[in-house]
Amino acid sequence: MSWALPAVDALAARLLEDRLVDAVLGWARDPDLPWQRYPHRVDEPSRVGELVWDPFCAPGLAKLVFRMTEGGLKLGVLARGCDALGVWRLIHDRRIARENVYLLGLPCPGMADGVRVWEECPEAFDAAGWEDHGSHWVAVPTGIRLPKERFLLDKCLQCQVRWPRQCDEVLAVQGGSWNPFCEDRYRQVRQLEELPLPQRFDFWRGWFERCLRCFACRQVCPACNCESCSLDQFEPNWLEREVGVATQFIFHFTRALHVAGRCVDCGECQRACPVGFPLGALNRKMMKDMEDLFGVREPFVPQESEPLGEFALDDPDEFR
Amino acid sequence: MAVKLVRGSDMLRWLRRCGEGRRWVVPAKEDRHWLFAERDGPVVFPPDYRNATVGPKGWLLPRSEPILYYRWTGGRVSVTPAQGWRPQVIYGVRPCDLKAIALLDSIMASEPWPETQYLTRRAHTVLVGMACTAASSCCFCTSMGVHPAESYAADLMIYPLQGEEYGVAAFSEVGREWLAQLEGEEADAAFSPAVPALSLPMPTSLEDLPGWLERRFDDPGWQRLAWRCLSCGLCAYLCPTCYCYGISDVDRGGAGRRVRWWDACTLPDFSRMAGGHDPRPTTTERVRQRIMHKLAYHPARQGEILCTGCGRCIEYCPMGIHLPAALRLLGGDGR
Amino acid sequence: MEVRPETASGDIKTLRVRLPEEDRFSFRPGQCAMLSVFGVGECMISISSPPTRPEELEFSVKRVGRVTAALHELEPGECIGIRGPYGNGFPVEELRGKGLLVVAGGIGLAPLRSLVNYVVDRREEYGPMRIVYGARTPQDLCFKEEIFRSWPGVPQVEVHLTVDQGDEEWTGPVGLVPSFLEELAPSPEGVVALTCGPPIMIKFVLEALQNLGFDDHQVLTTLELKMQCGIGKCGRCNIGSRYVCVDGPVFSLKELRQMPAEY
Amino acid sequence: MKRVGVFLCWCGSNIAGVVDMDRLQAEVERMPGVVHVEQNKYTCSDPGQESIRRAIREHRLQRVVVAACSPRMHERTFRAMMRTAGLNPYLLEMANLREHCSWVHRDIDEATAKAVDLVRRAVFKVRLARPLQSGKVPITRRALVLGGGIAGIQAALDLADFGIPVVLVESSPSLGGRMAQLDKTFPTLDCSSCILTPKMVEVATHPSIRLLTYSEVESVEGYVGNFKVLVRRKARSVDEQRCTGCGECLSKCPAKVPSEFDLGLGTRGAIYVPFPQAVPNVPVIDRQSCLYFTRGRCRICQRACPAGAIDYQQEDRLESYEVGAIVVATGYDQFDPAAYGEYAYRASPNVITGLEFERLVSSTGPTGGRILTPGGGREPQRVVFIKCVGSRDEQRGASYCSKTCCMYVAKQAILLKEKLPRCEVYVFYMDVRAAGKDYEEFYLRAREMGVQYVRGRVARVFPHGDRLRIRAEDTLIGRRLELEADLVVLASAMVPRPDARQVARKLGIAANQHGFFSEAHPKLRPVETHTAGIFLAGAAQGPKDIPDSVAQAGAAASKAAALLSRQEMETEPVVAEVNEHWCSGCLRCARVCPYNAISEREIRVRTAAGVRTKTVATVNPGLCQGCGACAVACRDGAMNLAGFADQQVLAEVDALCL
Amino acid sequence: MSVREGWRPKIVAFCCNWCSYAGADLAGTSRIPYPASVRIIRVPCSGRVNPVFVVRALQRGADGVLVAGCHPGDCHYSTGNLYARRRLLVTRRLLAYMGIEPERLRLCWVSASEGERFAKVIEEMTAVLEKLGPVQQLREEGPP
Repeated sequence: MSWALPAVDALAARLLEDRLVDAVLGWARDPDLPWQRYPHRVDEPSRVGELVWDPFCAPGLAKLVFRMTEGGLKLGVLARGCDALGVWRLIHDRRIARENVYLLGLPCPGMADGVRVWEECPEAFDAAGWEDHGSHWVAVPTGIRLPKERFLLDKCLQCQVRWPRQCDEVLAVQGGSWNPFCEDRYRQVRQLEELPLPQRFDFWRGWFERCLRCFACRQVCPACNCESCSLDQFEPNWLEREVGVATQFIFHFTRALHVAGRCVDCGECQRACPVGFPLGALNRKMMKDMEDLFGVREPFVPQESEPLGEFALDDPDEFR
Repeated sequence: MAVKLVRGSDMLRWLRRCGEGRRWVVPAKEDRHWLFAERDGPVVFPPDYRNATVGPKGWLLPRSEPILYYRWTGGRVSVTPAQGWRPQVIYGVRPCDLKAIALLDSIMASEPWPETQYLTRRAHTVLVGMACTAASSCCFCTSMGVHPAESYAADLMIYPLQGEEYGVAAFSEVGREWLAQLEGEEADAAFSPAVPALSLPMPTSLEDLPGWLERRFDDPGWQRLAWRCLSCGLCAYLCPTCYCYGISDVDRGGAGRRVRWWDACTLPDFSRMAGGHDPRPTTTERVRQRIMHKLAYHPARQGEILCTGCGRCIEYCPMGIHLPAALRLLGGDGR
Repeated sequence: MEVRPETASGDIKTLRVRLPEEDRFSFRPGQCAMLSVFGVGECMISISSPPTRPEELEFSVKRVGRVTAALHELEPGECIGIRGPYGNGFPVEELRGKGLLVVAGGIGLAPLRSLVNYVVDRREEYGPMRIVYGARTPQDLCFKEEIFRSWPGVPQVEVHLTVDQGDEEWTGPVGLVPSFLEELAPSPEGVVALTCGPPIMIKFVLEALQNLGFDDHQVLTTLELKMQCGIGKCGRCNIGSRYVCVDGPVFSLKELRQMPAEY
Repeated sequence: MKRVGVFLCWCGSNIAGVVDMDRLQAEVERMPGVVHVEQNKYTCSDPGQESIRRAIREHRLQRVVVAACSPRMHERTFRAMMRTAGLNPYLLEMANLREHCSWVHRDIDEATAKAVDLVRRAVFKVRLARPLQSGKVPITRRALVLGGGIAGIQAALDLADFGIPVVLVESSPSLGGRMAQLDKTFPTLDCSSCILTPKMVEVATHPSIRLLTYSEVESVEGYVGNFKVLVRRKARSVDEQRCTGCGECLSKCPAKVPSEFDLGLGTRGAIYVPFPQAVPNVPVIDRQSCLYFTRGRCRICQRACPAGAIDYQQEDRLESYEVGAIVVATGYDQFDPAAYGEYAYRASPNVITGLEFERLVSSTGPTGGRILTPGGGREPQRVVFIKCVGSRDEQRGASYCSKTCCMYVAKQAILLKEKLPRCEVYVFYMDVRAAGKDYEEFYLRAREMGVQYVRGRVARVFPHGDRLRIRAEDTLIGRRLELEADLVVLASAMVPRPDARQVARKLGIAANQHGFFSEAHPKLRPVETHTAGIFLAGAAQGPKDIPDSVAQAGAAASKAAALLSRQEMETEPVVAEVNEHWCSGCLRCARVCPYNAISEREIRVRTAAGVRTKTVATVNPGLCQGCGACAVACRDGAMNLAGFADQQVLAEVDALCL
Repeated sequence: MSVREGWRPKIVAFCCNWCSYAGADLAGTSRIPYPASVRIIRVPCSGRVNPVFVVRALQRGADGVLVAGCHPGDCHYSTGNLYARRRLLVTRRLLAYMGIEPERLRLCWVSASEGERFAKVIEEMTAVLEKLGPVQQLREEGPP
C-alpha cells in the first residue's frame, strides 16, 4: 500500500471546489525541521499541494477541529482512525456539529518518530513519496527502508484504531485496524495489575514526581473538551495548584476517571507528554474495566451514551 | 584554554569529596527521558547524553513551593516564612541551561524588589557545568548568541576531552576553592565544542531583533502560527528561562500555607482578571506574548534575549509551534 | 480595622487599616499594596488615603472576585496581610505648582482620592484643582462625604459630578464622563490631567482630552492588570516591556502610546 | 468571614452524659468563623430556641449551627426558628451529636473528639451555605384522566367531586373498558354492568367532567401543574349533538363485522354502538367496513337517521387542553394464548379465553346469556378451565402472576354450575391464590358446588370428533389423566396494552420490563410516577382486580386533588443549578436525571472570538427533586446541587479530616 | 509500616438521607454501640457522591471512605444508587490500580430499618482499616 498523497490532494481539492467545505485540515512540512509535520489548514483548492501525507504526520487533529469549527466553519478533516474517533467523541459530546465536519478517512499504517529517524537516518527525508510494506516504510525512489518496530511512535505501536471509522469517505486503499505490533492492548495494564500494591504505588509515584502538570495531555485530548476544566477551578478547589504526590494523584485520578468510557485511545496524551508519563496505562485501565465490569464492547469507539452515565440492574457489587 | 586535566573516576571522587553534605542533583535517565534528579553523587555520562528533557530550573525555582505558613487563632493570624533551601550541587548542567540560570539570577535579583527566596536557594547552590561535545537535533544555542562551551553561571566547568580525560576550570570563589583541592597542574587543552544542529533563519541581527519584532506586533503571522496552539504550559515549563509563577493559598481549616507555583503565559486563565477582562484572550495574543517576552520585551528591559537555544520547545511542542516557525512566519513567508 | 460600605449597592467597601507603629511605611499617592486574606489569597489594591495621613491606610475595594469578596466579608477588628507600597504612583513632585484636572469614574476615584487629599493637605503647593467624577447611578458615587461636602469647601477646588442615569433625588448633570468633560472644556494651560476608571471610560477620556488640546505628556492615567507577585517577577502584568506593578500603575499618555494595546 | 453561631445541646443527659460539653465548646470556639458558642439543656425547647434568636440578634450571626439530635428529628423545627429570627432557613446546619455519637459511643474522650469533628463539619459546611428561596410554579386546576375503564371512571368522578374540572379521554367509542365486558363480579356475584352503568352515566352527566370518547392523546408537553395535552378526536361520522341514540341506523346497516366488544363471538354493523348501555349512546361508523366509505355507495344509515346526525364529511379534530395533573388508567389487555399451540386455541372454536367466556355468559352477549359452545352451539356437558396461561411462565408468557385468574375462574365455574347444574367443571391449576376479603370462601364455595380442582398442567388439548380431548397430569396423585370436554376455557394472563410503551414515552414516565407503568416507589409512592404530576390507576400499573383498581383510582385522584387544590406550588429549594458560564452543553446531566427535569437552551456568550450562542443545560425547579446525580455526572463542575454543593461537601470532608 | 501510637482509623461515611442516614439514626435510637471511628456526611443520595470526594478524603487524612445508600431498587430517586455503584466500582478499581488499598473504599446498602447492619458495617470496616493502618501514600507534608 502506498501513501497516496496525490489522491489525498485530489480529494481535498474536490471538497474545496465543490464548496462542500470551507477549509481542509491536514498536515504540512515544517520548512525548518525536516522531520516535523504540523497541522495545516488549506482554504483554496490551489494550495492543497501544501498538504502532506507521509509516515511523519504525528500530530492528532481532532482537538483542533473543535475550536476551528466553533464559528460555524465547515471543515474537511484528513482523518486517520484516531482522528476520526476523536472527532466523533467531540460530536457526541455536542462540541462539534456533525454537519460542520467532513471526515476524509485515511487508512493509517502507523507514524514514525521523526526526530528518531532524523537522528539515525536523515537521508530518509529526501524521499519523494512513501510506500507501506507492513513491517517497514519504504521511501521512493530512494528505496530506504525504515523498520517500524524501531521507529513507530509509541502511540502507533499501541494503536488499534488504524482504520478510519465512521467517515464520510475513505481513501480507497487497502488496510485495516489490525496492528501487528500490538496483539494485546491491555498488556501493560495487566502487568501493572499483577504487581503487588506497594510497588504499584511506587511505579506511579515515580511518574508523579516527573509530571510537570503542564496539561499538555489534557489539552490534546479530544475527550477533555469541557468549557471549564474542573481542575482549573478555584471554587470549589478540586485540585490545588501545589504540586505534590497527593495532588498529582488527584490530578491523574480525576483525569483518568473523566475520560473513563470516553477515551478514544488516540494516544495523543502519551505523545504530547514531554516526560513520557504512561497516561495510556491509565486510560486503558479504564477501558479494560468498562469491558470487564460492564461488558462495553470496543470501549474506545464513542457512543451517544457513556458507560458511567448508565447502569444495569445486575452490575457487579464487589465491595468487601 | 587553561584547565586542570583529570581522569573521569578521579574527577568524580574529587567532586564527591567537595560536595560532602550537599544534595546532589544530577541528570538521570529514566526510560528514554533525562531529568535532573536527586542522587547520592555525580556520575559519568553515557555518550548518548545530550541534555535533559527537563532542565535543572526546578531545583532553583521549584514546580511549587510554600512561601509562608499562616495560622488563624480567633481574629488574629500568625505568619512564618518558609525555609525552602538545602545546600546543593547541580551537576552536569549544559551551557544553554547555565546561561538560562544566569538570566534567572538577573531577573530575580532585579530592583526594586529582589526575589529573596530564589536568591537564597541560589546562594546555596554550586553549579557544575558540562560543555557540549555533541548537539541534539534541536539545539540552536549559537543562533541565540549562546556558546556550547561557555561557563555562564557555572562555578565549575567540565570539558570532556579525549576518552577518559576531562578538563576542569573554575569560574567563582567556590569553584576555585573546589578546584584547589583537585591535585594536578593547570594545562592548556584543546576542546572542540559541539556545533548546534540548527541555525535559525534569523531575519535580522540579535541586536535589532526586539525592534524587528515590535514592528510586527500586529502581524497576521502570529495568527497563522498560534491557531494550532493548544494552550498547554509545556513550552513554558520546559523552557529554562521561563519563570512566571502564580500564588495561591492552601488552606487546612484556619491554618495553611501560601504556595508559589509555576504558571505559564500560554495557559488560558493566565492573565484573566477577576472581573473577567482578559488582555490576552486567545492563543494568538498568548503565543505572541510568550515569544515577544523572550525576544523583545525582556531585552528592552534587561538587555538580554530570554532564549538560550536549548531547543526543548522545538522538540516537544505537540503541535510544532516553535521559534524558527515564528521568525519565518513574521518574516512574511506565506506559510 | 474598620470596614465601611461606600455604595448603596454595597459592591464597594472601604477598609480603614491601622498599622502597628513599626510597620508603617511611606508612600506616594497612586501607589498600591497587596492585601491578603490568609486562606483565600492576595490582591493588589490602590491606597485611597493620602500619605499625609499615615496613621491609617484606606483601601476601597470593589467586589469582583474571590479575594475581594473575602475582603468585603471582613469584620472590624479582624486583621489582614498588607505588603507594599508597590508601583510608581503619581509624580507629586513634578506636579507641584501645576493645575490639576482629576477625571475619575466609579471606583476609579480611589487612587486619585489619595492624590486629591494629598493636594488638599498641601493646598498652597499646587495650582487650582478640578475634579470631574462620574458613576453609573447616584448610589454608585464613592466617598460621598468628600465629594459633596469637604472638597467643594476647599479653596481652588471644583468638584463636577455626573451620573449615567439619575434618579428622583438627583438634580445634577446626567451623562457619560467623557462627553461631560468635553462640555466643561477645561483649558490645558499649565494643567496636568489625571484619569482613572473602567478601561472603556479611560479610552474615551483620553480622546476627549486630546480634543481639548491636552498634550500627551500632560495626561496621566492608571492601568490595572492581573497581578500575583506585585514585584515584577511573576510575569503577569506586563504591557509590552513594562510591568504595571513596578513601572505603573501610572503611565503618561506619551508612554502609553509606545506600548502595545494589550490592556 | 461569615459570623457563625454554634449552639450545643445537652439533650438533658443524652448528649452531655457522654460528650464533655465544656471541652467541646473550647474546641468549637477556635473554629474559623465561629463568633459565638453556647450550651443549652434542651435547645429544641422554646427557651432554647429563644436563646438562639437572641444570640442571632446580639451577635449579628449570619450562620447557625445546632449541635443536637438528628436533623431528621428537628431540622424542620430549627429552620422554622430561623425564619422567625429573620434568617434564611437554609443558613442552618445541624450536627448530629445524639444518634450518631452520644447514643452509640461510651468512651468520653472518643465521643468528645468525634463531637468536635461533627461540629466542625457543620461549621465548615454552613460557612459556604447560601440563602435558598423556594420558587413558585402556578398550577392549572384541571386534571386529565387517561382511560375510561373502571379505574379511569372512578378517578374522574372522585376528582370531579373534589370540584376539580376533569378531561376524560377514552380511545374506544364508549366508556366502560374491560369491566363492561364482564358478566358478574367476584366474590359477590353482582352483575358487572349493573354497578358500572350508573357510574358511566354519572361521568357523562357530571358538570365538571369533559368526556372525550373515541379520542386519543397525541402529545403531552410541560411539567407538573402545567401540562399541555393535545387530544385527537377521531372522526365518529355521527354528530354527537344531533344524535338521539334511537338506534334506527344500527339495525339498517347492511354490513356485518365481528364485534370487538364481544371479542369476535358476535357481530356488529359498520355503524354501531359497542354495547347497549354504551355511554355516550352515540354510534360510530367504522370506515374500514362501511360500504359508503369503501365503495362510495349505500348511505342507508343517513337515510334512516331521523335526526340527520350522520356526517360522512366529519374529520379528525385536534383539541388542546391545559391540565395540572394526569391520571393514567389505560388498563390492560388479555394475553393471546396462541403461544400455547398445545391448547388448540384458534384451532378449535370451543377453546376460548376467560374474557370470551364472560361474553358467552353475559345476558348482553351474543348468546343472550345462554351458555352454548361457539362451535356446535350446544350446551356443554363438561367444561375444562386451564389456569396460568401466560402467567408465571417466563418461557412463553410472563413471569408474574396475573392475580385475578384464580378468582374469575372460580366465579365462572360457579356461574356454570348455577346455569347448567348438570355440567361437569374441571379446573387445572398450579396453585390457587385466593388472598383477599371473602376470596378464599368464594373459592371453597366453588369446590362445594362440585367444581373439580385438579392440580396439574394440561399437556395437550385436541379436537376429537365434535368434542375436545384433554391430556393432563394430576400432580397430587401423580396420575396421567385424559378426559373429553365440550368447552375449554383458558385463564389467560393480564398483559399491558400493546401501545403501553408509546404511551409511556408520550408521558415521559417509566414502564417495567413487561410494559406495566412504574410507580415512583413500590412501597411509599405506589400511585405516583417519577414524573411529578402524573399518577397511576388500575391495571395499567400491574394486574389488579376491580376493588384494587377502584381503590388505587381513589388514591390517585386524591393525590392529584391534593396537588391541584393549590393555586401555585412551592418548589423544593434544594435543586440542581447550572453555572452557565462553565456548562459545555453536553447534557450528560439530562441523561441521568430520573425526573426529566433538565433540558437545553441557547444562550449568547461573549468570547474572545466575539459573541456566539451556546447550548447550556437548564434545570426546571418544578421537576427537580434534588438527588444530585446530575452534579456528579457533570465533569465541568457546572451542575451543582444547592444545599449540597460540591464546595460544601468538599469542605465537610476537609473538616472531618483535619 | 509503622503505625504511630494510639492511632485509630478514621472513616468518612457518605450516607444517603433516606435510607442509610436513617439507618445510622436507628442504630442510635436503639443504642447499638459501634466504633467511634466513623464520621458521617449527609447527602441526598449515594448518587451524589463524586469519586473525587473519596480521593479528597483519603488525601486529607481519612483512612477509609464508606458510601452507604438505599438497597438497589429502593433508591428514593429510583436510580441514584445504581449510578453510584458503577462509579464507585470503577473508582475502587482505579484506586487499587494506582496503589491505594481498595478496602479503603466501601459501598454498602443500608436501609432505614437496618441499624444493626450499619453498626456491623462500621465494625467490619474499622477492623479492616486497623489492619491496613493509616494511608501512607497520600500524606502531605505540613508546616515545619
